[in-house]
Order: sequence, then structure tokens, then C-alpha cells
Amino acid sequence: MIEFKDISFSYKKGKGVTNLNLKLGDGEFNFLIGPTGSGKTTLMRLIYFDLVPDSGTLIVNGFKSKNLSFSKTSKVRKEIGMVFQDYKLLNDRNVYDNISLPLYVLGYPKNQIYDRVDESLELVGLQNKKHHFPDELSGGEQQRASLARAIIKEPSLILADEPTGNLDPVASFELVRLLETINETGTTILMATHNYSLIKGRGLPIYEIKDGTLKQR
Amino acid sequence: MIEFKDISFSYKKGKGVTNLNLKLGDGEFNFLIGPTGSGKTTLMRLIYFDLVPDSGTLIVNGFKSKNLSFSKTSKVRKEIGMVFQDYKLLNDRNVYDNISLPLYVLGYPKNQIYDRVDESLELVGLQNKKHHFPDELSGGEQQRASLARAIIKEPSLILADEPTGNLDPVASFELVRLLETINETGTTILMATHNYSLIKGRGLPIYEIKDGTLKQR
Amino acid sequence: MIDKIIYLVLEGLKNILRNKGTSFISLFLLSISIFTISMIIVANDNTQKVLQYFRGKYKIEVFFKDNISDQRATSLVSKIRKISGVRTATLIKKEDALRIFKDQFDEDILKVLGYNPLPVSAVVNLSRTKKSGIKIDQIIRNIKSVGSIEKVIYQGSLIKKIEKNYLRFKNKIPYLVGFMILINILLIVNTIRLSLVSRKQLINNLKLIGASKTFILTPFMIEGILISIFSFIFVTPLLIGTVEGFNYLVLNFSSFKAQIELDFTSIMWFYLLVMVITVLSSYRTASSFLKIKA
Amino acid sequence: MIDKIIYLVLEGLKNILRNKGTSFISLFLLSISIFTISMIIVANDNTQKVLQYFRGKYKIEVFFKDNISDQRATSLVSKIRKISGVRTATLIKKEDALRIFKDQFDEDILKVLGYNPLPVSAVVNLSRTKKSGIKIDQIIRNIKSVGSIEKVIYQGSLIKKIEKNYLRFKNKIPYLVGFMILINILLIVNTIRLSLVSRKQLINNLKLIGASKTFILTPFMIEGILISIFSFIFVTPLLIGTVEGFNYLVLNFSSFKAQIELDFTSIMWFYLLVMVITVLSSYRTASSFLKIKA
Ligand SMILES: Nc1ncnc2c1ncn2[C@@H]1O[C@H](COP(=O)(O)OP(=O)(O)OP(=O)(O)O)[C@@H](O)[C@H]1O
Ligand SMILES: Nc1ncnc2c1ncn2[C@@H]1O[C@H](COP(=O)(O)OP(=O)(O)OP(=O)(O)O)[C@@H](O)[C@H]1O
Ligand SMILES: [Mg+2]
Ligand SMILES: [Mg+2]
Repeated sequence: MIEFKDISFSYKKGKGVTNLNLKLGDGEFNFLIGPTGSGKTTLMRLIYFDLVPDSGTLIVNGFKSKNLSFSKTSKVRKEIGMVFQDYKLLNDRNVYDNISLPLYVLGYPKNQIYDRVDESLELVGLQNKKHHFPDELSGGEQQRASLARAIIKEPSLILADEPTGNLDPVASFELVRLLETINETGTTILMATHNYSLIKGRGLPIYEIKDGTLKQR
Repeated sequence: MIEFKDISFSYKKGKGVTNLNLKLGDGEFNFLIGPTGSGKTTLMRLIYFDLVPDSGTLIVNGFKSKNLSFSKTSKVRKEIGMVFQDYKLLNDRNVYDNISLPLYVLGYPKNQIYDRVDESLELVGLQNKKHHFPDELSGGEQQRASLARAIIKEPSLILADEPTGNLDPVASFELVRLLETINETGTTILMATHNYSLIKGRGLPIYEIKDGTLKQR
Repeated sequence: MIDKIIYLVLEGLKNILRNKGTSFISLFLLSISIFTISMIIVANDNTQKVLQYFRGKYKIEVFFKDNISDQRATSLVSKIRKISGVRTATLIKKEDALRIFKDQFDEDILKVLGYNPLPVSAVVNLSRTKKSGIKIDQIIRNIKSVGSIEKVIYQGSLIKKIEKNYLRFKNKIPYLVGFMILINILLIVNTIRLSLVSRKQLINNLKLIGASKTFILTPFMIEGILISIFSFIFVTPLLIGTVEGFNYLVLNFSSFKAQIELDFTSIMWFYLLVMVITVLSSYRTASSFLKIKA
Repeated sequence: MIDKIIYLVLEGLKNILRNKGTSFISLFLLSISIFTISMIIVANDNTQKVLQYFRGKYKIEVFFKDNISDQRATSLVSKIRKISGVRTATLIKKEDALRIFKDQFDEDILKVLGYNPLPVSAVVNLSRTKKSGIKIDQIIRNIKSVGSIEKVIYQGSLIKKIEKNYLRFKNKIPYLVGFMILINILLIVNTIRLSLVSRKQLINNLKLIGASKTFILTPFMIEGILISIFSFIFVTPLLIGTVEGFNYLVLNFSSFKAQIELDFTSIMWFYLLVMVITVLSSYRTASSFLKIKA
């Protein structure tokens, strides 16, 4: 469960988010929309403890975002699957190595890792790009590889930051469908997007952030 | 003027484009759509001579994409402004330094560079992010910085690869408007996008690429 | 778990191969630094030997008073032999002196003069094995106090100078070695930092994925260990070669006959120390790098 | 255009500051390598001087036949003086020899024997300034051919050995310097390559923007030049210090009196050579890097 209580944060060079109040229950699927530069990525970074709030209380899966230690941060992140807006794939490793990394971190045995990678590559439709390096993938393929890396460890929370930016409408639709399927198994999901038409009419809660302040739509 | 005659190209690991025939006249504004992984970026890379076709004839602004030398390639590229799908901003320089780079390459005097950078930052709405580094920008802001770098040298050809992927609908709309304004001054523009609803009904030619083959829509 | 360990060790190895340039340079630097310290160790080990050589060459000549009997001279010489710092004392009787003079100057003084003008004397050799410096003045004074001695001749200043300067140098060795080890650490730290910078992306990814500190740091430490092992493999033949080459030069270009030796035990201990330093400084550097952004 | 040039020079400077680690290491390596070659140059410059010192100490004693007159001896000595490789030849008459003997052995042979048994002799000093090796055997033979000579005494083997080994060493200097310069080039190439790799993104961007080869390469060449200048600034005091330190050691620890000297002209030429090599190899490495992807 994620809980923002009066969270404010500002970057050294100004701007950020102010007085966020938000409660995401376990197993929920929420969307986050807002114009460019409004603070969506900032909000997500707060959740995975990459930024520490200036004031207010933030609790993620029972951990407070305060007095962070390396081990506390790493414990929280082990539970989160992240699709970064800029993918953050490792350029010197192929798709297989990129996607298997979280499983090595979690200490899975090798044979199991192999099966899991295959499985998640199939889910995102990259089964025949396993040995491509990131710069040998199209923009949309990189984005899907990033998704595969996020879901492979079956995390209890998925943060997807603009995961359809480089996908065509069909692929975007399928991606949301995939996330919905994953959500049905109990995974909490928060997805930031600009594509309002993609998410409207699904009956899922949509939060809107504008100039750093949040409201439910 | 850009002319593709029976152009085929395939990557070492397979896939690419086959038998492309395309003619873009000077001063035209064309769109390129197609599902993810269909070859849009590949087509653009052929135009700025980053890839060399396996067969067929490709002519860009009077230069043949054949027997490329460093100086030939650099001459062609000097005339082209590119918005890359992955932005390609330099992480160790701030926005000002990133955007001014093409002008230094072209040998502009310093005072003129300063004015021009201001001007183009205003066009894309980043005037107060001049001293931010790329990782201090939101995704959409990075994308707009990349656009500013492409238009600053007033090139005769602009190639924009998915320039609205991280922009909200309003910003996307404004970006296309901006490109239209630039096009009115005689600049040839080719823009690849997934966002069909953004470009339809503008009366501009739309090419569709699917599995490496092209057709006009 | 085993798969994880294998993975980390392989990562360490791959790190080296992925950044051949950095690895090569760090290998080179580490080798230079290890080589220099090893040479200091060798020099230190061998100074004692060189000193022994000098002491062995150094002779004190003691001339007894004219009227002394051979018997008394013998007893005096055995007294001299007992003085601390003296290795041997050999009595040279009047007849012996005559023979030696004849050998050296090809002139039979007895025939020429009709009598033997040469006095009874003794040649005193200094102890070679004394670890503390030898105090020549003290020894001379002790010899003189034996009695019935006309004069004592010794080449004097050279060995005194050497002994004195050796002691001075010896006092400075700890500083010198300390300084070199500091440089060593700086080099390793710098290398690891370069290696870290070139893998910023990976480290950042690992942090974001929630990797533990151990998971992130182990490959770097393994990398450090491997590089130091490689430099040992590289430096050892170089060390042997240098020592042999030096001995060759000394043998051929000087009248100096001592040979220096490579003491593998101290070198091994030193290698172990380098290893420990590498592991510790890799760990410290890498973990301080992790702290930059919590 | 001027703004472009200023920009490129500043870029070169910023390159160094942006990658402090790499710059530091390349500075360090280059300094070591320059230092080593400079020391070889100094050694080469000074061997001649050392040889002169040895030649200066080296004496040949010529003993004339017993019945020779002082006048004839004088004329023979002046003949000896003209032999190539001979610096001075000093006649020692029978009386002089007597005096010297008395000084050395404290024994007045004339009083003892009633006559002077010592022969007329001459002390011959060798030329110090001959650049080619001195051929002792040849000189001895020439001296003997002057006539009326009983025997010629010389310390023999040492200087012969030194002259021989110096010639042997001298023949190998070109290989040694060549080898060191090769290592130098390798180091510079490796450094530039590291620097290029760490600026892959920038280079790629510049290529895509349409920058000319010169525009891309100039900052790297300026970087190379700056780093070599910095290493000159760093190495020069080190060189002076080493030479002075060596002289101090020689003065204090040996009976050897020659002092070595630093010849700044050859060092300057060498620095210039390093500069040229740096510029060329920076250019080559950087432009080969550009070719990887056309
Ligand atoms: N490290 C930083 N330092 C200073 N300002 C920053 C930093 N990161 C982001 N910002 C600023 O904070 C604001 C919010 O950024 P954020 O990345 O959260 O926006 P966003 O909603 O994700 O936008 P987008 O849809 O374009 O990705 C932006 O104006 C951005 O310029
Ligand atoms: N360097 C490469 N080596 C091998 N295959 C490549 C390489 N670059 C791209 N590809 C493949 O070529 C196909 C076309 O790629 P391209 O980047 O042109 O797609 P795109 O139309 O731009 O897609 P997107 O909309 O996702 O950016 C993809 O299937 C991709 O995997
Ligand atoms: Mg964002
Ligand atoms: Mg693309």
C-alpha cells in the first residue's frame, strides 16, 4: 500500500510537487495523467525512494520514506517493478541479460531464470529479439523490453512511467490489457500516461497532476 | 529533395526495409506512420546516411547514398535537423550547451549563437530550463530540447522521429503547429509518429510503412 | 545462491574484459607500484649483505712494539679476538712479515739490510654478522687497551661512512614504504573509481532494481583481486630479471663481489598485503561511490 | 571562425577537467615514460663524462732501460706524448723516483744500499676527451715501439672492460630508446582511446550533426598537447631532483668523484619529439575511432 500525506518536494533548481495526498490500496490499478513537466515522474521517484520528500509522510509497503539506508531502499525496490520513461536498459548487454538481471539480484537459480525470461519476453512480444542489444531495437521494442524487466520478478507493485510513449495504438492497447491481467493476480499498478483516450472508460481511478498538485478525476 | 528508388536494407540480425520507393519534394511536409518495429527509424537513418542501402538508389539533397566519405556525410547532415526518437542529448552539458552545439559546428559567431538559442528555446517553451542538465528535465522537456537543437540551425530538411512520444496532447498539437510554421518558410519536413489522430485531417501526405514496405495513405 | 555467486564472479571477469583499456592501464600502474615496493624490500633485505661484504673486506692492522716476544704477541692476539665486533685476528710474526714484503715488493730486505726491520703485527677482521652498526672507534680503542701496541692502522673513513649512512637510510625505510603504499592505494582507488564511472549505468540500474550492496560491490572486488593477481604474475619475472641483471652488471662492471638475492618469503607477504589493500580499498571506494545518491 | 577556434580549445581543456580520473592517469603514465627516456638520455650524455673520469684516473707506468741518459729519456717521453690517445707523459728521473719511494715507504734506499736501484720512468695519462673508445693495447704497443723501454705497467683489465662494455651498451641505446618510445606511443594511444570511449556520446552526436573531422578531432589533439605539457612541468623538477640526488649519493657513498649533468638542450629536443608524437598519435587514434561507423 502506498500512502502520501501532505508530501512536498522541490528540486534544487526549483519546481517539484506540493502537498500531495494519495492512497493506493493493494491490488488497485490507478492511472496518473498530467501535462508534460507536471510532476508525474517526480511522484514515481518518490515512491521508489529515489527522492526523499521535503515534508509530509510517505509510506510504501510499510516502509517510511525517511532516514533511508541502503538496505531499506533496496528492500523496498525489490518489491517494485519499474518501467522507466527512458527505459534505462544497459547498452552493453543484450535483451536476455537486461531482463534476467532482476532475477539474479533476487538469487533465482539459473534454469528458472531462463524459463522466466522466455515467458516474459513472450508476454511483451519480443521472443525473437532475445539476443539483440538495446541499440538494435526499435524505440517501441526497447520500451517493451523495459516492461518485461519490470514484470519478470512478479513484483507486488508495478510503476509504469509513460510505458506507451513509443508504441502504436494497437501495441498500447495490448500493453494496458497485459497490465490489467497482471493486476488481476493481485499486483498493485500505477501507470503514468499522456494518452487519455487509451485509459478512459475502463472504470479505473485516474489521478491528474498539474503544476505539482494532484486531484482525482 | 529526397528520392528512394527500390531501396532495400537489412540489418545483420535480420529485418529492415524492402523495395522502398518514395519522393519528397523540397518544401513538402510529409508524415510517416506505421506500427512499432515497422522500419520508420530505419528509413530516417537511411536519409541522414547513418545506414547505407544494400540495393537501390537514394539521393538526398543531390548527394547519392553511395561510396560515403566522412566529408560527404557531414555535408549532407549539416543541412538536416534531426529529432531523434531517443533525443540523444549530451548528459554532461546543460540545455544551452546542447542546443548551441550545431551552431558551433557551423561556425557561427558567439553573440549570434546566444540570441539564436534563446529564440529557439522560446519556440519550444523551454526558456527557463536553459541551465538544466538533461537528467534534470522531464521526458517531454527533453524531447522539446531535442526539437530545439534540430531547428536552431534553420536546416533545409527536418527529420522528426516520433517527436511527440512523451508530450501531452496539447503540447503535441503545438509541436505540429510549430513544424507547420517552419515548413511555411520552405523547410522540408518528414515526421514519423504513432499518433494518427494528431495528423489526420491536415491535408498533408501520410506514408504508411508496415513490415518494411511503404504505401501512401 | 550458487548461481548468484557464479554470476557475480563472472561479472567481475567480464568487467575486466569489457573495459580492456582501463584494465590494462590499472594493471600497468599496479605493476609499476608493486615492482617499486618490491625493489625497496629487496634493497632492504640486501643492505645487510652488502654491509657484511664491506666489513669482510675491511681490515685493521695492528703493529706491536718492537721488543715483544712471539708468545706474548700470541696471547695479546687471542685477547683481541675476544673483543666484541672482531671476527678474526691473525698474528703475523716477523718472519711472515718478511715473506709478505718480499712477495709484495720483490725485495729481500733481510739480504739488503742484514736484519729484519719489520715488526710483529696482527690483521684484525671485523664481524660480518652484527646487525647493529659496528662502532669502529670503540673497537680501535679496545684493541689499543690490550697493551704493547705501537700503532693501529685502518682505512678509516669509508666503512664508517657506510655504516652511518646505512643507519640513516634504515630509519627512513618505514617512511619510504609508507609513502609508496599510499601511492599504491591512491592508484587502486583511482582505478576502481574509473571502473566505477565507466559502469555508472549498471550500478544505477542495480540500485534501482533493489540489488544489495554486496551484490553490487562483489564484482568490483573480484575485479580488483584478479587485476592484482595478474600484476603479480607480471611483476614476478620482472623482479627476478632485474635482480639477475643487477648481479650481472655488478659482476662485470665493478670489483664488488657481493650478489643480491630475492627473498621470496618477504615478497609473498608483500603480495598478500597488496591483495588485502586492494580488497579493502575496492570496497571502500565502491561503497563511497554508492553513497553519492542514496 | 575565431569563436569556433576558441570553442575548440576550451573544449580540449574541458575534456581534461571533465574526466579528471583518466587525465590524471594518463598524466601519470606519460610522466613515467618521459622520465624513463630522459634518464636514458642523461645516462648516455654522462657515460662519456664517467669514462673521462676513469681515463683520468688511469695511469701507465713506463720503466726505461737502466743505462739510459736523462736527455734521451726526455726525448723519448716527448715522443710518447705524441702518441694518439695520450694526454700527458711525465718523466720521473732516478732522483725523483728515490724521493717518491721515500715518501711512500719511509725508507731511504740510497742510505741503505749505497746506490739508487730505481730506474728512470715515466707516468703516462690517457686522453680524456676521445669520443671513440680508447684502445689500450694499441697505445701500449706504440709506447713500447719508442725504444729503450724495460717494461710497461698498467692496471690493465678494469678500464678495458669498461671501455668494451660502454661500446656494447652504446650500440644498444637506439634499440632501448626505440622500445621506450614504442611504449610511449602505446600509452598515448591507449589514453586517447580511453578518452574517446568516454566521449563516445559526444563524438556520435557531433557526427550526426555533421561536424567535420577537424572539428571533432581538434579538442582531442589539444587535450593530448595539454597533457604532455603538464607532464613536462611535472617531470622536469623530478629529473633535476633525481640527478642532484644521484650526485649527492655518489659524493657521499663512494670514492667516485665525477658528477653527472642534465643537458637541457637534449631534454628540450626530446620534449619536442614527445609533443609531435602525441599530436600524431592523437590524430591517428581519434580518426581511426571515427571510422568504426562511417
Ligand atoms: N533533477 C531535477 N532538477 C531540477 N528540476 C527537475 C529535475 N527533474 C525534474 N525537474 C523539473 O521538475 C518538473 C517535473 O518533472 P517531471 O519529470 O516529474 O515531469 P513529468 O510529469 O514526468 O513530465 P513528462 O510527462 O514530460 O515526463 C519539470 O519541470 C522538470 O523540469
Ligand atoms: N541495429 C539493428 N540491428 C538489428 N536489427 C535492428 C537494428 N535496428 C533496428 N532493428 C530492427 O529493425 C526493425 C525496424 O526497426 P525501426 O527502429 O526502424 O522500427 P520503427 O518503425 O522505428 O519502430 P518504433 O516505432 O518502435 O520506433 C525492428 O524490428 C528492429 O528490431
Ligand atoms: Mg515524466
Ligand atoms: Mg523508431
